[in-house]
Amino acid sequence: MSATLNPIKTYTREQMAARAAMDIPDGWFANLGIGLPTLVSDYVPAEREVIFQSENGILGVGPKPAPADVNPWVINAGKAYVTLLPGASIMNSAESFAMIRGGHLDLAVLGGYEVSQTGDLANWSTGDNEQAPAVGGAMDLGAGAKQVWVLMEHVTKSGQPRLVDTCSYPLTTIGSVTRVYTNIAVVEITPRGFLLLDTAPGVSFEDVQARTGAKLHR
Amino acid sequence: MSATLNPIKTYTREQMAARAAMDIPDGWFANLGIGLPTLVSDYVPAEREVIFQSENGILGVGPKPAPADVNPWVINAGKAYVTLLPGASIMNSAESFAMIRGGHLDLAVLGGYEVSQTGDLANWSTGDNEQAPAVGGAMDLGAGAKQVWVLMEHVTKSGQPRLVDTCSYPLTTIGSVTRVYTNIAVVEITPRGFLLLDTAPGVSFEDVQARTGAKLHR
Amino acid sequence: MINRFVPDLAAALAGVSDGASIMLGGFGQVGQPVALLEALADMGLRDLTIIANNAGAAFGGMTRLLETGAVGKVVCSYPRSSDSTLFQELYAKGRIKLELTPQGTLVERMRAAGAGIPAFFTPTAAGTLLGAGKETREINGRLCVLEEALFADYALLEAWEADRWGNLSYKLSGRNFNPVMAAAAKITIAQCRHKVELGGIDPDDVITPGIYVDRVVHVPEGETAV
Amino acid sequence: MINRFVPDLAAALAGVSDGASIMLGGFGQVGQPVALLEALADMGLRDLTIIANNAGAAFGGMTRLLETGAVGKVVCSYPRSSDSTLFQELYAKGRIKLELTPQGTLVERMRAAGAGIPAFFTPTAAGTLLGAGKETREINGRLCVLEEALFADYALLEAWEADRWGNLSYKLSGRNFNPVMAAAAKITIAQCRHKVELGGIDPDDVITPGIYVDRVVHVPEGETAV
Repeated sequence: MSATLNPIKTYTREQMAARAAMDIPDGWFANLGIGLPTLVSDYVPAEREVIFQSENGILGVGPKPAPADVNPWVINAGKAYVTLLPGASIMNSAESFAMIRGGHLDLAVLGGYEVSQTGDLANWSTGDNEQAPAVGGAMDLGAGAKQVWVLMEHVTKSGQPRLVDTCSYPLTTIGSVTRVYTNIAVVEITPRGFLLLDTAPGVSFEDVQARTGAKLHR
Repeated sequence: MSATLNPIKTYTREQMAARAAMDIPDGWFANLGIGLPTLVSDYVPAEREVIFQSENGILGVGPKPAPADVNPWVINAGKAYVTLLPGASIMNSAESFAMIRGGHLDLAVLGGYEVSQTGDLANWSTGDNEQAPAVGGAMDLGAGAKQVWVLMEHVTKSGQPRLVDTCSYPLTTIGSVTRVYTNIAVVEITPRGFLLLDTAPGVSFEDVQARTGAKLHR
Repeated sequence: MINRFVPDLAAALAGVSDGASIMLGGFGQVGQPVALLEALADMGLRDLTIIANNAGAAFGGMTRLLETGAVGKVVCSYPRSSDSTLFQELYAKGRIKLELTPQGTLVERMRAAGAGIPAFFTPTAAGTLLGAGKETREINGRLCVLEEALFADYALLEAWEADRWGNLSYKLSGRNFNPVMAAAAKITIAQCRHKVELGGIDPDDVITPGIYVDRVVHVPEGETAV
Repeated sequence: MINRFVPDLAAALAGVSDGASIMLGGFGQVGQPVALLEALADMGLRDLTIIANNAGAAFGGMTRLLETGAVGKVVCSYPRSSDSTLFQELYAKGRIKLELTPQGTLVERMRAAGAGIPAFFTPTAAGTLLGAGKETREINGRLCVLEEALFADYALLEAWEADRWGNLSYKLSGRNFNPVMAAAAKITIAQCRHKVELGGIDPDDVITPGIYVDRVVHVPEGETAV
């Protein structure tokens, strides 16, 4: 597919995170998945108060500490040292997932392999039987948060679309993704299917449709 | 029935409570129902450490405070002011009932209307439809504690047995009572039925059998 | 900027309307949202469903709510009080409905609502009148009933300390149902004794994180429980 | 008199035998019962079932448990680690079984075990491979799976403070799975950093009441997390 497409300039990982961060309203409670989604917190505009949850039991995660300021008792779900904001609270893992599964988080930002036009998400398994599968909190976050945004490259390394008609990888959740932020576009999941909300600079509707595995609405 | 029986001397309420207290081993965790069972804590031998739970969220309830020492923020499930022992802990109502329902309490001491020979308990409703029924934590305690002891008069005011073949009042729990402490006897519930463990001074096996609505074993 | 504090009781209760289901924190005289309840009674509402351990007991604003006919239904475990027979009288006259639930099931149903558990099995009440009509199943040799999550439109709570994020702490027996209801209601409204700066409650000591709290009104009633 | 303190790690682990199911507290490097795990690895046991969030990740005593073949099965949500492929290798060779569970379902199943809930419905994993073979039901328009309580023979925890009743406190992210596992295991064994007098933990600050704790061993590893 990619061979026949116009070359386009895409967002970097940091720009993808920044683009998603721009859309998080003041006062939201959000959980950021491990990896790329974690970058989102660095780009929330300073005047907005967004409260980040970490599923190991922190509400009110602050930025990474300087090496000299590390508190060895404060880590996030990615096992990295973090800080606590004033107003932060600690809870046990059952309370943390009750918060996630009870629909209290405004937003979960997750990584993804594929998202279908009905909002199905595949992000935990490639179906490879040799490798021991791992799921962590992805299924809980995907099923529990009010909004589920997926942050992923628009196509695979070999150029195959990741926004698809039907997921080919094992599912994480059914119908719960509300929006996808990729390196070329912002796509909303609607009852009609994929709706293009925005593109990276210089990228056209047609560029995005050409790289998307299902009909793109506008 | 009572008209034909030999008169006997019975335990007072305080003696009933003391008789039950005598049998609680050192180190047990116990919940005492409202009313008569509450008296039990006054009679635990001083050398034994028995930890009392109150279902509104206290583990480690201490004795009633002197009026001048009342802490208005410390009440038990009977809404009476109590104290906290050193080592006491506070929990919310869900955690308190998780403790009760999860089988962690060694003992619940409850009041009763009737106990059947298979350990069924009736203690929450007389089946009177006019009166709004109330149940509180009785069904949770009865179903959850490892041992359920019932503290009640051996017969009703009109002389009818309260230890019966089958309960006539609405049930609280099925098959969970392990022992009954009455004003004349201590009766264990066994696979064979009622087993007499002890009597009040001067009371005979025959006296107890005559006041019991099912076969009494010894 | 997040600021859960509202200026007064009226602002705290804005939007509560006829037919609402309302959870009331507190156990006995401790941890009750007394000022919120008084203000609620002043609103002249109808057909409320009140969910609380002692929702049938009359005290302060609760007495007025019951007397004026604002309450159509009560969900509770213990609708009795040593110093009032008001609920009994209304119930006997058929003027109020009662959904009686064992206390542990009541609070576990609230906890389930907050935790995203739509239904759970429990041995409590299995084989009794309070389990009648419910789905039953034997699990690990024990008869269980299926109980559903219990939600409410509003929860009215009393906390000890609160900050602008809505983080709450409680004092001793004042904790009781309050933190559980906070997560089970669509809109959670707390009155607090002490207003503290953000960060004024140690992270290890926050009992109700602000995510569960929508509005906080500062009602410095002093240091006694009622 | 109640005294949950035992003199050493051997006494803490007395009775743990082949085939036991063992919950391990901790998330990442924080709140792990490192000393208990090292002592467990020294016992030369077989066919253990290890239940923990990171039970497949190798670190310290866990590496030795996996290497020596002591572990027959792992129940966890994330059997991966950035610095070890040991679990993957054992799994690929068929030398270890894996029960993979979403992290929230894993901890809710433990919570259910401690709370007397034999089974509950949850939307998590419904319609996915991890929900396959489980009873499903649509509740309030949402597909749910029925999940069962998850018990263990033993829980090994790390606490910050402990008193002789076994009351425990935790430090910040050290809390994680520890308090949940405490209630889900038949025998709960904690190592603590600080031994305090009875009453040394404020009643409002006790996170795990002593009723859930059977043995405590004082392991003053200093103030760092690992």
